[in-house]
Amino acid sequence: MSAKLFELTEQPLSQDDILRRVSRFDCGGVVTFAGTVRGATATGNGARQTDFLVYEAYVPMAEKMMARIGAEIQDRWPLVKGVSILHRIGRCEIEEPTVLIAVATPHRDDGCFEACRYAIERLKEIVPIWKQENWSDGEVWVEGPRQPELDVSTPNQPPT
Amino acid sequence: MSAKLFELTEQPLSQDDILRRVSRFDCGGVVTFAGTVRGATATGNGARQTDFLVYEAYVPMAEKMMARIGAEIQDRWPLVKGVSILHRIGRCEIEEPTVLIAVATPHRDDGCFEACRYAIERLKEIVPIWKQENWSDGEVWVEGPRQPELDVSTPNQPPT
Amino acid sequence: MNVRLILFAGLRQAAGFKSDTVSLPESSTVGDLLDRRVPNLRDRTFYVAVNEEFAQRDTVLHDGDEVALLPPVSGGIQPSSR
Amino acid sequence: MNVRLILFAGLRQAAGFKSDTVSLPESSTVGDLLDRRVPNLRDRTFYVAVNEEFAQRDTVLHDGDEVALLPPVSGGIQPSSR
Repeated sequence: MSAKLFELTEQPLSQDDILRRVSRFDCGGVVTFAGTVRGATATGNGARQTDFLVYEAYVPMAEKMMARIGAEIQDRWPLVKGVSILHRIGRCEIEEPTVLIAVATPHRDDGCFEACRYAIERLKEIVPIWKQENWSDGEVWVEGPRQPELDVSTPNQPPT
Repeated sequence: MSAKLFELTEQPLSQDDILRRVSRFDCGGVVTFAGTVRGATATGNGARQTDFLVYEAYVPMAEKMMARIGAEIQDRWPLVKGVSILHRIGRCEIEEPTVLIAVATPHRDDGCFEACRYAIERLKEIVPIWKQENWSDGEVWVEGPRQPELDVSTPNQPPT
Repeated sequence: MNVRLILFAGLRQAAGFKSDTVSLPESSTVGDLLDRRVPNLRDRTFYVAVNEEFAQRDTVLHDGDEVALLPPVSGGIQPSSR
Repeated sequence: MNVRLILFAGLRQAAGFKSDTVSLPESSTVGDLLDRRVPNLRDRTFYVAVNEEFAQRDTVLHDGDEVALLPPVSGGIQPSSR
Protein backbone atom coordinates (compact mmCIF):
# COMPACT_ATOMS: atom_id res chain seq x y z
CA MET A 1 0.00 0.00 0.00
CA SER A 2 1.64 3.23 -1.14
CA ALA A 3 -0.89 5.63 0.44
CA LYS A 4 0.63 8.19 2.79
CA LEU A 5 0.21 7.54 6.50
CA PHE A 6 0.20 11.21 7.50
CA GLU A 7 -1.76 13.44 5.20
CA LEU A 8 -3.69 16.71 4.93
CA THR A 9 -6.35 16.65 2.27
CA GLU A 10 -9.23 18.64 0.83
CA GLN A 11 -11.05 15.40 0.01
CA PRO A 12 -13.63 13.77 2.31
CA LEU A 13 -12.05 11.36 4.78
CA SER A 14 -12.95 7.67 4.78
CA GLN A 15 -12.67 5.31 7.73
CA ASP A 16 -12.46 2.37 5.33
CA ASP A 17 -9.55 4.07 3.59
CA ILE A 18 -7.58 4.64 6.81
CA LEU A 19 -8.26 1.06 7.94
CA ARG A 20 -6.69 -0.17 4.69
CA ARG A 21 -3.70 2.11 5.22
CA VAL A 22 -2.82 0.55 8.59
CA SER A 23 -4.10 -3.03 8.17
CA ARG A 24 -1.40 -5.65 8.30
CA PHE A 25 -1.18 -9.40 8.03
CA ASP A 26 0.01 -9.66 11.63
CA CYS A 27 -2.47 -7.24 13.25
CA GLY A 28 -5.82 -8.19 14.77
CA GLY A 29 -6.92 -4.90 16.35
CA VAL A 30 -7.31 -1.41 14.92
CA VAL A 31 -8.68 1.55 16.89
CA THR A 32 -9.84 4.56 14.87
CA PHE A 33 -10.75 7.94 16.31
CA ALA A 34 -12.94 10.22 14.19
CA GLY A 35 -13.40 13.85 15.08
CA THR A 36 -16.61 15.03 13.44
CA VAL A 37 -18.19 18.47 13.04
CA ARG A 38 -20.73 19.11 15.76
CA GLY A 39 -23.76 21.09 14.62
CA ALA A 40 -24.74 22.17 18.08
CA THR A 41 -22.61 22.92 21.12
CA ALA A 42 -24.07 23.21 24.59
CA THR A 43 -23.00 26.47 26.20
CA GLY A 44 -23.81 28.18 29.46
CA ASN A 45 -26.90 29.76 27.94
CA GLY A 46 -28.32 27.23 25.51
CA ALA A 47 -27.07 25.62 22.33
CA ARG A 48 -25.07 27.43 19.68
CA GLN A 49 -25.51 26.37 16.05
CA THR A 50 -22.49 25.91 13.78
CA ASP A 51 -23.10 26.20 10.01
CA PHE A 52 -19.79 24.74 8.84
CA LEU A 53 -16.06 24.78 9.59
CA VAL A 54 -13.06 25.80 7.51
CA TYR A 55 -9.65 24.30 8.30
CA GLU A 56 -6.35 25.94 7.37
CA ALA A 57 -2.95 24.28 7.89
CA TYR A 58 0.74 24.88 7.48
CA VAL A 59 0.73 21.75 5.36
CA PRO A 60 4.35 20.58 5.17
CA MET A 61 4.96 21.22 8.87
CA ALA A 62 1.63 19.66 9.85
CA GLU A 63 2.44 16.42 7.99
CA LYS A 64 5.91 16.42 9.56
CA MET A 65 4.45 16.85 13.06
CA MET A 66 1.88 14.11 12.46
CA ALA A 67 4.71 11.76 11.47
CA ARG A 68 6.50 12.82 14.67
CA ILE A 69 3.46 11.76 16.70
CA GLY A 70 3.66 8.40 14.92
CA ALA A 71 7.31 8.09 15.97
CA GLU A 72 6.47 9.06 19.56
CA ILE A 73 3.85 6.30 19.61
CA GLN A 74 6.37 3.73 18.37
CA ASP A 75 8.64 4.75 21.26
CA ARG A 76 5.92 4.52 23.90
CA TRP A 77 3.99 1.51 22.61
CA PRO A 78 6.57 -0.67 20.84
CA LEU A 79 3.97 -3.31 19.92
CA VAL A 80 2.16 -0.81 17.65
CA LYS A 81 2.60 -1.86 14.01
CA GLY A 82 0.81 0.93 12.17
CA VAL A 83 -0.27 4.54 12.74
CA SER A 84 -2.05 6.83 10.29
CA ILE A 85 -3.33 10.37 10.81
CA LEU A 86 -5.46 12.11 8.18
CA HIS A 87 -6.83 15.66 8.58
CA ARG A 88 -9.10 17.73 6.41
CA ILE A 89 -8.34 21.19 5.16
CA GLY A 90 -10.92 23.47 3.59
CA ARG A 91 -14.65 23.52 4.25
CA CYS A 92 -16.22 20.76 6.38
CA GLU A 93 -19.96 20.25 6.83
CA ILE A 94 -21.86 19.14 9.93
CA GLU A 95 -21.24 15.46 10.90
CA GLU A 96 -18.33 15.16 8.45
CA PRO A 97 -15.10 13.71 9.88
CA THR A 98 -12.35 16.33 10.05
CA VAL A 99 -9.65 14.09 11.50
CA LEU A 100 -9.09 10.33 11.52
CA ILE A 101 -6.44 8.56 13.58
CA ALA A 102 -5.94 4.79 13.25
CA VAL A 103 -3.59 2.58 15.28
CA ALA A 104 -3.04 -1.11 14.53
CA THR A 105 -1.64 -3.72 16.91
CA PRO A 106 -1.41 -7.51 16.88
CA HIS A 107 -3.89 -7.76 19.81
CA ARG A 108 -6.31 -5.36 21.43
CA ASP A 109 -4.26 -5.18 24.64
CA ASP A 110 -1.10 -4.07 22.83
CA GLY A 111 -1.75 -0.33 23.18
CA CYS A 112 -4.04 0.51 20.26
CA PHE A 113 -6.61 2.27 22.47
CA GLU A 114 -4.03 4.17 24.51
CA ALA A 115 -1.91 5.19 21.51
CA CYS A 116 -4.94 6.45 19.58
CA ARG A 117 -5.98 8.61 22.51
CA TYR A 118 -2.43 9.91 22.89
CA ALA A 119 -2.36 10.89 19.22
CA ILE A 120 -5.47 13.07 19.36
CA GLU A 121 -4.14 14.86 22.45
CA ARG A 122 -0.74 15.48 20.84
CA LEU A 123 -2.34 16.55 17.57
CA LYS A 124 -4.06 19.38 19.38
CA GLU A 125 -0.73 20.50 20.86
CA ILE A 126 1.80 20.43 18.06
CA VAL A 127 0.16 20.06 14.64
CA PRO A 128 -0.31 23.49 12.98
CA ILE A 129 -3.94 23.31 11.86
CA TRP A 130 -6.59 25.92 12.65
CA LYS A 131 -10.33 25.89 12.60
CA GLN A 132 -12.65 28.70 11.57
CA GLU A 133 -16.17 28.37 12.96
CA ASN A 134 -18.89 29.77 10.75
CA TRP A 135 -22.31 30.69 12.11
CA SER A 136 -25.25 32.34 10.43
CA ASP A 137 -24.06 35.75 11.68
CA GLY A 138 -20.28 35.60 11.36
CA GLU A 139 -17.13 33.56 11.69
CA VAL A 140 -14.08 33.37 13.95
CA TRP A 141 -10.71 31.65 13.92
CA VAL A 142 -10.58 29.40 16.97
CA GLU A 143 -7.32 29.36 18.94
CA GLY A 144 -6.49 26.39 21.14
CA PRO A 145 -5.08 26.47 24.65
CA ARG A 146 -1.65 28.10 25.00
CA GLN A 147 1.35 25.75 25.19
CA PRO A 148 3.66 27.81 27.42
CA GLU A 149 6.84 26.12 26.21
CA LEU A 150 6.08 27.12 22.62
CA ASP A 151 4.88 30.67 23.26
CA VAL A 152 7.14 33.35 21.81
CA SER A 153 4.99 36.26 22.90
CA THR A 154 6.74 39.32 24.22
CA PRO A 155 7.00 39.95 27.97
CA ASN A 156 3.91 42.15 27.51
CA GLN A 157 1.92 38.95 27.08
CA PRO A 158 -0.76 38.79 29.78
CA PRO A 159 -0.49 35.67 31.93
CA THR A 160 -2.98 32.92 31.06
CA MET B 1 -30.95 6.52 9.66
CA SER B 2 -32.92 3.29 9.87
CA ALA B 3 -29.91 0.91 9.84
CA LYS B 4 -29.75 -1.47 12.78
CA LEU B 5 -27.27 -0.63 15.52
CA PHE B 6 -26.62 -4.25 16.53
CA GLU B 7 -26.31 -6.63 13.64
CA LEU B 8 -24.85 -9.94 12.50
CA THR B 9 -24.22 -10.06 8.77
CA GLU B 10 -22.67 -12.19 6.04
CA GLN B 11 -21.72 -9.02 4.15
CA PRO B 12 -18.30 -7.32 4.43
CA LEU B 13 -18.20 -4.75 7.24
CA SER B 14 -17.53 -1.08 6.49
CA GLN B 15 -16.10 1.43 8.94
CA ASP B 16 -17.71 4.25 6.94
CA ASP B 17 -21.06 2.52 7.30
CA ILE B 18 -20.80 2.14 11.09
CA LEU B 19 -19.65 5.77 11.43
CA ARG B 20 -22.83 6.86 9.64
CA ARG B 21 -24.92 4.63 11.92
CA VAL B 22 -23.70 6.40 15.09
CA SER B 23 -22.99 9.93 13.80
CA ARG B 24 -25.17 12.60 15.33
CA PHE B 25 -25.56 16.33 15.02
CA ASP B 26 -24.45 16.82 18.64
CA CYS B 27 -21.44 14.44 18.64
CA GLY B 28 -17.84 15.42 17.90
CA GLY B 29 -15.97 12.21 18.71
CA VAL B 30 -16.42 8.62 17.53
CA VAL B 31 -14.11 5.74 18.49
CA THR B 32 -14.28 2.61 16.34
CA PHE B 33 -12.66 -0.69 17.17
CA ALA B 34 -12.05 -3.11 14.31
CA GLY B 35 -11.11 -6.72 14.96
CA THR B 36 -9.41 -8.03 11.83
CA VAL B 37 -8.29 -11.51 10.80
CA ARG B 38 -4.64 -12.05 11.56
CA GLY B 39 -2.82 -14.14 9.00
CA ALA B 40 0.01 -15.04 11.33
CA THR B 41 0.03 -15.58 15.07
CA ALA B 42 3.22 -15.70 17.08
CA THR B 43 3.35 -18.87 19.16
CA GLY B 44 5.91 -20.41 21.45
CA ASN B 45 7.58 -22.10 18.50
CA GLY B 46 7.31 -19.71 15.58
CA ALA B 47 4.41 -18.26 13.62
CA ARG B 48 1.28 -20.19 12.72
CA GLN B 49 -0.46 -19.36 9.45
CA THR B 50 -4.23 -18.99 9.32
CA ASP B 51 -5.91 -19.48 5.93
CA PHE B 52 -9.31 -18.03 6.79
CA LEU B 53 -11.94 -17.97 9.58
CA VAL B 54 -15.56 -19.05 9.67
CA TYR B 55 -17.91 -17.46 12.20
CA GLU B 56 -21.11 -19.08 13.44
CA ALA B 57 -23.61 -17.33 15.73
CA TYR B 58 -26.85 -17.89 17.58
CA VAL B 59 -28.11 -14.89 15.66
CA PRO B 60 -31.20 -13.67 17.55
CA MET B 61 -29.55 -14.08 20.95
CA ALA B 62 -26.28 -12.52 19.73
CA GLU B 63 -28.08 -9.38 18.51
CA LYS B 64 -29.99 -9.23 21.78
CA MET B 65 -26.77 -9.50 23.82
CA MET B 66 -25.06 -6.83 21.69
CA ALA B 67 -28.00 -4.50 22.39
CA ARG B 68 -27.58 -5.35 26.08
CA ILE B 69 -23.95 -4.23 25.93
CA GLY B 70 -25.20 -0.96 24.42
CA ALA B 71 -27.57 -0.54 27.37
CA GLU B 72 -24.79 -1.32 29.85
CA ILE B 73 -22.69 1.39 28.22
CA GLN B 74 -25.50 3.93 28.53
CA ASP B 75 -25.67 3.12 32.25
CA ARG B 76 -21.93 3.43 32.81
CA TRP B 77 -21.15 6.35 30.48
CA PRO B 78 -24.30 8.46 30.41
CA LEU B 79 -22.76 11.00 28.01
CA VAL B 80 -22.55 8.35 25.25
CA LYS B 81 -25.03 9.21 22.49
CA GLY B 82 -24.60 6.29 20.11
CA VAL B 83 -23.32 2.69 20.14
CA SER B 84 -23.24 0.25 17.25
CA ILE B 85 -21.84 -3.28 17.13
CA LEU B 86 -21.60 -5.22 13.86
CA HIS B 87 -20.20 -8.75 13.58
CA ARG B 88 -19.56 -10.97 10.60
CA ILE B 89 -20.84 -14.49 10.23
CA GLY B 90 -19.60 -16.88 7.58
CA ARG B 91 -16.17 -16.97 5.98
CA CYS B 92 -13.71 -14.11 6.63
CA GLU B 93 -10.42 -13.66 4.82
CA ILE B 94 -7.10 -12.41 6.19
CA GLU B 95 -7.10 -8.69 7.12
CA GLU B 96 -10.90 -8.46 6.81
CA PRO B 97 -12.73 -6.87 9.74
CA THR B 98 -14.83 -9.44 11.61
CA VAL B 99 -16.23 -7.07 14.24
CA LEU B 100 -16.74 -3.31 14.37
CA ILE B 101 -17.73 -1.38 17.48
CA ALA B 102 -18.38 2.38 17.29
CA VAL B 103 -19.17 4.73 20.18
CA ALA B 104 -20.13 8.39 19.69
CA THR B 105 -19.94 11.15 22.31
CA PRO B 106 -20.20 14.93 22.19
CA HIS B 107 -16.51 15.30 23.14
CA ARG B 108 -13.55 12.96 23.19
CA ASP B 109 -13.37 12.98 27.00
CA ASP B 110 -16.97 11.84 27.41
CA GLY B 111 -16.16 8.12 27.51
CA CYS B 112 -15.96 7.06 23.86
CA PHE B 113 -12.56 5.38 24.28
CA GLU B 114 -13.46 3.63 27.54
CA ALA B 115 -16.90 2.51 26.37
CA CYS B 116 -15.52 1.08 23.12
CA ARG B 117 -12.96 -0.93 25.02
CA TYR B 118 -15.60 -2.15 27.45
CA ALA B 119 -17.76 -3.31 24.56
CA ILE B 120 -15.12 -5.55 22.99
CA GLU B 121 -14.38 -7.15 26.37
CA ARG B 122 -18.07 -7.80 27.06
CA LEU B 123 -18.64 -9.08 23.55
CA LYS B 124 -16.13 -11.83 24.19
CA GLU B 125 -17.98 -12.80 27.37
CA ILE B 126 -21.68 -12.86 26.56
CA VAL B 127 -22.32 -12.70 22.81
CA PRO B 128 -22.83 -16.22 21.37
CA ILE B 129 -20.52 -16.17 18.36
CA TRP B 130 -17.87 -18.77 17.59
CA LYS B 131 -14.84 -18.83 15.40
CA GLN B 132 -13.49 -21.73 13.37
CA GLU B 133 -9.83 -21.37 12.45
CA ASN B 134 -8.85 -22.94 9.15
CA TRP B 135 -5.26 -23.84 8.30
CA SER B 136 -3.81 -25.63 5.34
CA ASP B 137 -4.01 -28.93 7.24
CA GLY B 138 -7.27 -28.73 9.18
CA GLU B 139 -9.70 -26.64 11.15
CA VAL B 140 -10.87 -26.25 14.73
CA TRP B 141 -13.68 -24.50 16.56
CA VAL B 142 -12.05 -22.08 19.00
CA GLU B 143 -13.55 -21.87 22.48
CA GLY B 144 -13.03 -18.77 24.59
CA PRO B 145 -12.15 -18.64 28.27
CA ARG B 146 -14.71 -20.20 30.61
CA GLN B 147 -17.10 -17.78 32.39
CA PRO B 148 -17.66 -19.69 35.65
CA GLU B 149 -20.99 -17.99 36.41
CA LEU B 150 -22.42 -19.21 33.09
CA ASP B 151 -21.02 -22.72 33.13
CA VAL B 152 -23.66 -25.44 33.42
CA SER B 153 -21.24 -28.34 33.23
CA THR B 154 -21.90 -31.27 35.48
CA PRO B 155 -19.92 -31.71 38.73
CA ASN B 156 -17.68 -34.02 36.69
CA GLN B 157 -16.34 -30.93 34.95
CA PRO B 158 -12.57 -30.71 35.55
CA PRO B 159 -11.55 -27.46 37.24
CA THR B 160 -10.09 -24.81 34.90
CA MET C 1 -44.04 -31.32 27.16
CA ASN C 2 -41.71 -30.67 24.24
CA VAL C 3 -38.67 -28.41 24.12
CA ARG C 4 -36.49 -27.48 21.16
CA LEU C 5 -32.76 -28.20 21.66
CA ILE C 6 -30.18 -26.49 19.44
CA LEU C 7 -26.37 -26.77 19.49
CA PHE C 8 -23.61 -24.63 18.08
CA ALA C 9 -20.05 -24.84 16.79
CA GLY C 10 -17.88 -27.39 18.60
CA LEU C 11 -20.80 -28.72 20.67
CA ARG C 12 -22.80 -29.38 17.52
CA GLN C 13 -19.80 -31.20 16.13
CA ALA C 14 -19.25 -33.25 19.30
CA ALA C 15 -22.93 -34.16 19.72
CA GLY C 16 -23.31 -35.02 16.06
CA PHE C 17 -26.58 -33.13 15.59
CA LYS C 18 -27.67 -29.53 15.13
CA SER C 19 -31.16 -29.52 16.68
CA ASP C 20 -33.82 -31.82 18.05
CA THR C 21 -37.22 -31.75 19.71
CA VAL C 22 -37.13 -33.53 23.07
CA SER C 23 -40.12 -34.76 25.09
CA LEU C 24 -39.74 -34.33 28.86
CA PRO C 25 -41.91 -34.76 31.95
CA GLU C 26 -43.52 -31.55 33.28
CA SER C 27 -41.24 -29.53 35.62
CA SER C 28 -38.07 -30.90 34.08
CA THR C 29 -34.96 -28.74 34.42
CA VAL C 30 -32.10 -27.90 32.10
CA GLY C 31 -30.06 -30.53 33.93
CA ASP C 32 -32.71 -33.17 33.26
CA LEU C 33 -32.66 -32.33 29.56
CA LEU C 34 -28.86 -32.51 29.38
CA ASP C 35 -28.75 -35.86 31.19
CA ARG C 36 -31.39 -37.32 28.92
CA ARG C 37 -30.34 -36.08 25.50
CA VAL C 38 -26.61 -35.19 25.58
CA PRO C 39 -24.94 -37.30 28.30
CA ASN C 40 -21.91 -37.50 26.00
CA LEU C 41 -21.25 -33.76 26.56
CA ARG C 42 -20.77 -34.30 30.31
CA ASP C 43 -17.05 -33.49 30.22
CA ARG C 44 -17.31 -30.26 28.23
CA THR C 45 -17.60 -26.69 29.42
CA PHE C 46 -20.62 -24.95 27.99
CA TYR C 47 -23.45 -22.54 28.74
CA VAL C 48 -27.18 -22.86 28.24
CA ALA C 49 -29.68 -20.29 27.03
CA VAL C 50 -33.41 -20.76 27.42
CA ASN C 51 -35.38 -18.58 25.03
CA GLU C 52 -32.23 -16.52 24.33
CA GLU C 53 -31.41 -15.80 27.99
CA PHE C 54 -28.58 -17.46 29.92
CA ALA C 55 -29.90 -20.15 32.28
CA GLN C 56 -28.56 -22.61 34.88
CA ARG C 57 -28.82 -26.38 35.41
CA ASP C 58 -31.76 -25.94 37.78
CA THR C 59 -33.76 -23.63 35.48
CA VAL C 60 -37.23 -25.17 35.05
CA LEU C 61 -38.35 -25.71 31.46
CA HIS C 62 -41.77 -25.16 29.93
CA ASP C 63 -43.49 -26.53 26.88
CA GLY C 64 -42.21 -24.82 23.71
CA ASP C 65 -38.97 -23.52 25.23
CA GLU C 66 -35.94 -23.16 22.97
CA VAL C 67 -32.85 -24.47 24.76
CA ALA C 68 -29.48 -23.60 23.19
CA LEU C 69 -26.17 -25.19 24.16
CA LEU C 70 -23.38 -22.62 23.78
CA PRO C 71 -19.64 -23.27 23.83
CA PRO C 72 -17.58 -20.55 25.55
CA VAL C 73 -17.79 -17.52 23.26
CA SER C 74 -14.95 -16.94 20.80
CA GLY C 75 -16.36 -14.09 18.71
CA GLY C 76 -14.87 -10.66 18.60
CA ILE C 77 -11.16 -10.81 17.99
CA GLN C 78 -8.44 -13.29 18.48
CA PRO C 79 -7.17 -13.77 22.03
CA SER C 80 -4.37 -11.57 23.29
CA SER C 81 -2.11 -14.51 23.91
CA ARG C 82 -2.16 -18.22 23.29
CA MET D 1 20.02 38.51 4.58
CA ASN D 2 16.43 37.76 3.62
CA VAL D 3 13.91 35.54 5.40
CA ARG D 4 10.46 34.49 4.30
CA LEU D 5 7.71 35.32 6.81
CA ILE D 6 4.35 33.52 6.60
CA LEU D 7 1.29 33.89 8.81
CA PHE D 8 -1.73 31.69 9.40
CA ALA D 9 -5.38 31.90 10.41
CA GLY D 10 -6.17 34.59 12.99
CA LEU D 11 -2.61 35.97 12.92
CA ARG D 12 -2.82 36.43 9.16
CA GLN D 13 -6.10 38.21 9.65
CA ALA D 14 -4.72 40.43 12.45
CA ALA D 15 -1.52 41.29 10.61
CA GLY D 16 -3.35 41.96 7.36
CA PHE D 17 -0.93 39.99 5.20
CA LYS D 18 -0.23 36.36 4.36
CA SER D 19 3.49 36.37 3.61
CA ASP D 20 6.42 38.71 3.08
CA THR D 21 10.15 38.69 2.47
CA VAL D 22 11.99 40.61 5.16
CA SER D 23 15.57 41.91 5.01
CA LEU D 24 17.43 41.70 8.31
CA PRO D 25 21.00 42.26 9.55
CA GLU D 26 23.12 39.12 9.87
CA SER D 27 22.66 37.27 13.20
CA SER D 28 19.17 38.62 13.70
CA THR D 29 16.88 36.53 15.89
CA VAL D 30 13.22 35.58 15.71
CA GLY D 31 12.57 38.36 18.24
CA ASP D 32 14.28 40.92 16.02
CA LEU D 33 12.12 39.85 13.08
CA LEU D 34 8.92 40.09 15.11
CA ASP D 35 9.80 43.54 16.47
CA ARG D 36 10.61 44.82 13.02
CA ARG D 37 7.80 43.42 10.92
CA VAL D 38 4.83 42.59 13.18
CA PRO D 39 5.01 44.87 16.25
CA ASN D 40 1.20 45.01 16.13
CA LEU D 41 1.06 41.33 17.17
CA ARG D 42 2.81 42.07 20.46
CA ASP D 43 -0.25 41.31 22.61
CA ARG D 44 -1.12 37.98 21.01
CA THR D 45 -0.12 34.47 21.99
CA PHE D 46 1.55 32.60 19.18
CA TYR D 47 4.33 30.17 18.28
CA VAL D 48 7.08 30.42 15.69
CA ALA D 49 8.48 27.75 13.41
CA VAL D 50 11.73 28.19 11.53
CA ASN D 51 11.98 25.84 8.57
CA GLU D 52 9.05 23.79 9.95
CA GLU D 53 10.52 23.30 13.44
CA PHE D 54 9.32 25.10 16.55
CA ALA D 55 11.69 27.91 17.55
CA GLN D 56 12.04 30.50 20.32
CA ARG D 57 12.47 34.29 20.38
CA ASP D 58 16.24 33.96 20.64
CA THR D 59 16.60 31.51 17.73
CA VAL D 60 19.15 32.98 15.31
CA LEU D 61 17.98 33.27 11.70
CA HIS D 62 19.88 32.57 8.51
CA ASP D 63 19.49 33.74 4.95
CA GLY D 64 16.66 31.90 3.21
CA ASP D 65 14.93 30.72 6.39
CA GLU D 66 11.16 30.30 6.33
CA VAL D 67 9.65 31.75 9.49
CA ALA D 68 6.03 30.85 10.22
CA LEU D 69 3.84 32.54 12.84
CA LEU D 70 1.43 30.01 14.28
CA PRO D 71 -1.61 30.71 16.46
CA PRO D 72 -2.25 28.12 19.19
CA VAL D 73 -3.36 24.99 17.36
CA SER D 74 -7.08 24.32 17.03
CA GLY D 75 -7.10 21.34 14.68
CA GLY D 76 -8.32 17.94 15.66
CA ILE D 77 -11.68 18.11 17.29
CA GLN D 78 -13.63 20.67 19.14
CA PRO D 79 -12.63 21.35 22.74
CA SER D 80 -14.16 19.29 25.49
CA SER D 81 -15.70 22.33 27.15
CA ARG D 82 -16.06 26.01 26.42
